[in-house]
Amino acid sequence: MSLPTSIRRSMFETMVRSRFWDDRLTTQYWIDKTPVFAFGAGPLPGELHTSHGQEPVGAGVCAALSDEDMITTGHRPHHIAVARGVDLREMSAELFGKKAGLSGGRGGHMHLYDKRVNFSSSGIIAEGLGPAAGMAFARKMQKKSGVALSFLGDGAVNQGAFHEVMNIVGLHKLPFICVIEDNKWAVTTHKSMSTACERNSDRAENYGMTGEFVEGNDPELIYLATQRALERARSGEGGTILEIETVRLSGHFMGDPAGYITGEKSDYQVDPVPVYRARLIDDGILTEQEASDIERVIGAEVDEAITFALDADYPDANDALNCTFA
Amino acid sequence: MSLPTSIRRSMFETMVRSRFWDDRLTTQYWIDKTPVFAFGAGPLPGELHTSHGQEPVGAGVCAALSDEDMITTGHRPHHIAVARGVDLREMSAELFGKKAGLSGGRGGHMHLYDKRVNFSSSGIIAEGLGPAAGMAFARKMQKKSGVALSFLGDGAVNQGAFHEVMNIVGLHKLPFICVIEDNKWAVTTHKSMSTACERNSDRAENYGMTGEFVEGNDPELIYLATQRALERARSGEGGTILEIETVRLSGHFMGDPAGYITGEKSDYQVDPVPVYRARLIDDGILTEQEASDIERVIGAEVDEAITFALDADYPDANDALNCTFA
Amino acid sequence: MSTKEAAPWESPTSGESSSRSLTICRAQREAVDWEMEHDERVFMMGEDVAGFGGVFGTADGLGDKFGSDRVIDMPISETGWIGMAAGAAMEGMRPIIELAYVDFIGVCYNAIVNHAAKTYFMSGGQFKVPMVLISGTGAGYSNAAQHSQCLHATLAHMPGLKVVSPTNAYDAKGMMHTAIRDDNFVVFLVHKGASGVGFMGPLVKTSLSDVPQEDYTVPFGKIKVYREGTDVTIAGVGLAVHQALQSADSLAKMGISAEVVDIRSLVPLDREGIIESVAKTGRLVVADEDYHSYGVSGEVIASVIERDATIFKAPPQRVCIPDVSIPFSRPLEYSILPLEERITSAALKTIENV
Amino acid sequence: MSTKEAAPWESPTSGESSSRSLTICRAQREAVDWEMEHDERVFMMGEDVAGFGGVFGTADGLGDKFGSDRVIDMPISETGWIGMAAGAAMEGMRPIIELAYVDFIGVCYNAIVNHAAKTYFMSGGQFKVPMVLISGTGAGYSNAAQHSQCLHATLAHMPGLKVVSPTNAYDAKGMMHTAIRDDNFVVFLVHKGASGVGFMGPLVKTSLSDVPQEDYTVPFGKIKVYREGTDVTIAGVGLAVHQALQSADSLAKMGISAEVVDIRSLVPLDREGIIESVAKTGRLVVADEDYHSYGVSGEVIASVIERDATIFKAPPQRVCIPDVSIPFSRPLEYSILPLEERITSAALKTIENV
Ligand SMILES: Cc1ncc(C[n+]2csc(CCOP(=O)(O)OP(=O)(O)O)c2C)c(N)n1
Ligand SMILES: Cc1ncc(C[n+]2csc(CCOP(=O)(O)OP(=O)(O)O)c2C)c(N)n1
Ligand SMILES: [Mg+2]
Ligand SMILES: [Mg+2]
Repeated sequence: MSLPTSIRRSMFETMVRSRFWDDRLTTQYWIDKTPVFAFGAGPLPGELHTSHGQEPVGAGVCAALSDEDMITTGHRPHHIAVARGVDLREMSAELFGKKAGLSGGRGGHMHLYDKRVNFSSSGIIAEGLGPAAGMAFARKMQKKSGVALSFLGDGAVNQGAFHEVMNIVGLHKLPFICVIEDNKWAVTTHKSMSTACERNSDRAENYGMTGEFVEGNDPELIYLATQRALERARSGEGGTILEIETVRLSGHFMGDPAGYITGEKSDYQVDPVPVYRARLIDDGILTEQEASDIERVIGAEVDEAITFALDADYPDANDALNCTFA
Repeated sequence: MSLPTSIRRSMFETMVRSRFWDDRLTTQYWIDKTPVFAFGAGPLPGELHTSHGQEPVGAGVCAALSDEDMITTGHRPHHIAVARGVDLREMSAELFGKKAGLSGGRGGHMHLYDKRVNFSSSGIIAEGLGPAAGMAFARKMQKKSGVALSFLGDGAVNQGAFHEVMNIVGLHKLPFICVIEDNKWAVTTHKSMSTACERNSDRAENYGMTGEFVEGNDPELIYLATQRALERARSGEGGTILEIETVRLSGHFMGDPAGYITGEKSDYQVDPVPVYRARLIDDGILTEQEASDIERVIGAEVDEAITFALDADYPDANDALNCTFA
Repeated sequence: MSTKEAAPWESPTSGESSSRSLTICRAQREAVDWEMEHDERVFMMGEDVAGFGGVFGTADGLGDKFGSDRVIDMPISETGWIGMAAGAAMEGMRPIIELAYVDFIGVCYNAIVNHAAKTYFMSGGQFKVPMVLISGTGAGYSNAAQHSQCLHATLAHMPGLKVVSPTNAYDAKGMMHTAIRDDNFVVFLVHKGASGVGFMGPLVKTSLSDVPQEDYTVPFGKIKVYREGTDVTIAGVGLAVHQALQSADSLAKMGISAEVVDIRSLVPLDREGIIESVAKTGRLVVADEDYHSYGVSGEVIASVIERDATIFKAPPQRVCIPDVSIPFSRPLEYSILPLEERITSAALKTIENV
Repeated sequence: MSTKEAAPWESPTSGESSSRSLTICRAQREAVDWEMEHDERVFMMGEDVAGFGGVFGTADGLGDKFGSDRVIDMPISETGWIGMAAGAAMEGMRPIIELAYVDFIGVCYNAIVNHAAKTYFMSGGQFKVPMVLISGTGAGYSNAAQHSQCLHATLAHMPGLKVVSPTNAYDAKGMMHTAIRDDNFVVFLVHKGASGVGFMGPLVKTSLSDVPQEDYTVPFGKIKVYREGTDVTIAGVGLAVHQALQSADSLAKMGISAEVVDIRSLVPLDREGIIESVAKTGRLVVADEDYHSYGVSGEVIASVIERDATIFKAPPQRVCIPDVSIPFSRPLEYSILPLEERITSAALKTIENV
């Protein structure tokens, strides 16, 4: 393993930032949602899908990207958005439904858009695949560089859009990476109950794409695999199905106690953040003190973003009406 | 090759019946459609997709089936319907929009249903896959035997439904055969322009299914491959993707001169009916005289069906209103 | 009781009573349970139904009771498994399928409207497709544009589908029995906010009702008059009916007598029933949480006026989503929902305009 | 001239005239051609568009002219490539996509209504989705239940889409220019029977018009009064407008003066324009080849009456598909279409009912 120190450090920071943000959101989420639970109650309303456990995927993939690369993702976007550098204050404000939010409060938790960093997410399963391929296609037509990445879960792969888009990516050798986050679960459905093959990356060949599987929820292996995929995409070799083993430490959404993840099926549920922290300390990349400093600084940064969001104004009711047509 | 004579003969008869029927329909189709062409004109209105060239698929597959097996197919159903034994008079009447038709004239050319022989077709690409899998599923729940087959074209495979249904078939080891009729064209789009892999049957493995590819538009190889697939389905080994090389000798629909099928891309355009006729004569299964007798008898049968349809009454206008709800 | 399920406001006081106050969600599930017990053709299919009981609790406990062969978890492949349900129905089964959010019809619309809904017609009656699609509708809980729609008209517009949406537990159970016994494809929509699922907070009191233990049917194609009145008819669908009831209270305080009509069955639509009410009041407000244009509100109003050009004493009013996507932020979302205040002011308009 | 294209009734008589009589299909293609020449962001995508020019000739010759990099054939993967078009639009392109039959929206409805239509809103205006979806609508040629629908309301009901349907060549060209230059997602529907494609037989004369060579725009959201009248307004969409014109001829012979209004833009809908016409005539027939219930007809009628409760001298009438799937057989199909006879008798009803 010969990743530059700066990248390893920065991936750790990204993972910490994502985790802290999700932790703060979790705290906020439960305000006014007890004793009677209601999705719609409290300062942070709606369903919420946090990324606890999947931080290495966001950190590893995004660390390898360039500014011009493009991302679409789904209902669980936090770790990717944070890693991509979506503005944390505006994203927080969006989640709290504030006017200062990315979409002025119109989008919400599943619909995070930041054009400045070519990022978008949406809430219907596998829906981002076509748009990402189209973004790659546009860049090709415009003779501009840029690789498009679409993130989806192990459950989402079973949506027909996957097949349609992978085939077109292969036909047109688009600069495209399909990142499958295999956390083994789709809500309460285990991958073994939803998917007739072991590895979705094995499907790549018959789509004229390259398949790679990355084990171990390891940001560094993820980074390296992404680099290889980007290299292929940029050199005209076409797309990659990059399947990444990861873990969902939380319930599917807030309020799901995830009681179904038990026994054997829970053995792999290891928190990657302390694991990576320990590793960087072991490897002499960080001291314990430096790690704590990072955590303190990022903690403050995240707190500031949440405070910004909490203090921000709600939009005017009229804003509901003014953004349907350009 | 050790197929029983009766089966070989009967497959030839089926191919002849299908071809003659399509030929008669073609003649009827052009009545009142010249000099000004209009889909809607004449005794046989609408788009029409004949099966010229694909007869071996219908004949070979259906010869291997049992009564309880079930079929769904798409916009090009003639050869399959004829081979399955859909009532030729009633099917003709349906195409001519008559009350005596299979659906009383409500369905039409793309929507042929005959419950007596477990047959249905419909006009949206790949739409029959889910229903066929569901029929197989129903039989499993009912503890009844019966394999479901869904026919689709090389173009139709690119519809997302293919991916969704194959995966479920694999997961549930359903008694199911996906018959892909690879005639190389989807309207004017060559398979090389629509499909990122050479063989769709190669995709079977990753769906937990068996893949078989049958070369040469040969009814006997098709029959044998179907038998193997049925055997697997019946013994609980699950589904098969049975990809069959065939040929579309006609345009996509009537009125399409198919001028795009030229050069190299037309070399394989060999008419399978005379080929099989010659082969059976060569093999001593039929004499020239017997072959002509078959053609004469089937010609009369088909003529009779067309006459029946032409003579039949149109439905009452009110029949449009009486079949929306059971 | 599952964590997903809110307790009904009142619980049975005695073991002997044949009815108990239930939520919509529990009541409809009771009908599913009964039918599955009594008819082996009935089975349930969807995402996360077997162990989890469906995100909105529509199948709670049924997986345990009937096993994973009759309450079947499917991958996220709605075109695939809704197509399968139609095929199973064509082969004599009676599938009940659960699509958690109605917004998801986008990915399986063809299987619903071009296949399942048209097969009976296209086959000239040879193949029946008796199945029930259960789905959750509605907004009001900050779940934004892709998980908050009602899409009433998107479904009700298409021939071959029956579309119903009960607003109280009694109707929910009776209509679910009717739906499962129907030989056609029935879409059964329940507003998440009224269903009684635990994720959605306090129960809507007017959605609870005493529900008999026994099986019974509530026929489709009949409105339900929740509250009689003489000055203005407020006809609603789904949660909007409960808002209309609150509105009627407010109006009563102003001396205005509102008749609250629950449309509850979009296909078939009880045009006679609605006209009868409007004939009495001469005024109509339609409250529908679906989009304003090309929706339920236009259909209801047109159905009335086309019978009698002089029936309205004042222009009818619509209280719907004003043709925008559902926004996430609470003040934005609340401003576009057909809530009590908007319904009341629409009713007042019909009165002032005399 | 392609085999797919019928010759227009009249052809240009002189090379100098700046306009020629064209079919809808040719006229709209001319606008696409012009825009592709002048704006490199514009490209076309669909099935069988590059070599074949699209089943209905919407892209005839464009593949040859612009090459297969700008007129792009796609596999039968509509969810995939319509999603792609949206993505390309988000990245600054202006895709024109062709979905031959509008019936096929079933397999890609999510990409259309939940993604492309909502992205501008959900992103708070960050991502525009300027694209045009061209599709063929309509029945009348025995193509049965799955290739004959109009689905006007199924599209127009959903916020974020503009939906237009020109009925003559002049409008077709001008509205196509408008559509391509629009920063939003525009659905451009043309009734196959009026488009002038050679597969559909004799041309509908009233669909032909003199079309300038130059580019020009026809704005959305304005009705077109085809024929002025004083006794009854017949408002139609698509081919039904041409049937209404015939009906107006018949009515004229009976001494009844019908005003024929082409709605032509469903979103935005010119409610003012329709009301103005009805205010004059006091009578309204809506002729729409989409399904009757929860459709255009209800919306139009409601939009009129909600403005003025006394506007109608007689109950308005609807001439639509009576909530059944489109049958194949000619006598069945003709009996449910909004043809001249049905429109005329509906108009007569509004007169008799005075
Ligand atoms: C078309 C569609 N079907 C169902 C859903 C509901 N849904 C949201 S997330 C989810 C599970 C997704 O699982 P996976 O893709 O593995 O992602 P993960 O939640 O594990 O990150 C489901 C079923 C949806 N949003 N869209
Ligand atoms: C969803 C959908 N998209 C497009 C079409 C139009 N269409 C009908 S047949 C066809 C080509 C089918 O090709 P293939 O599957 O190879 O079958 P073949 O015609 O060769 O038998 C197309 C594009 C359709 N009916 N449904
Ligand atoms: Mg997962
Ligand atoms: Mg083909």
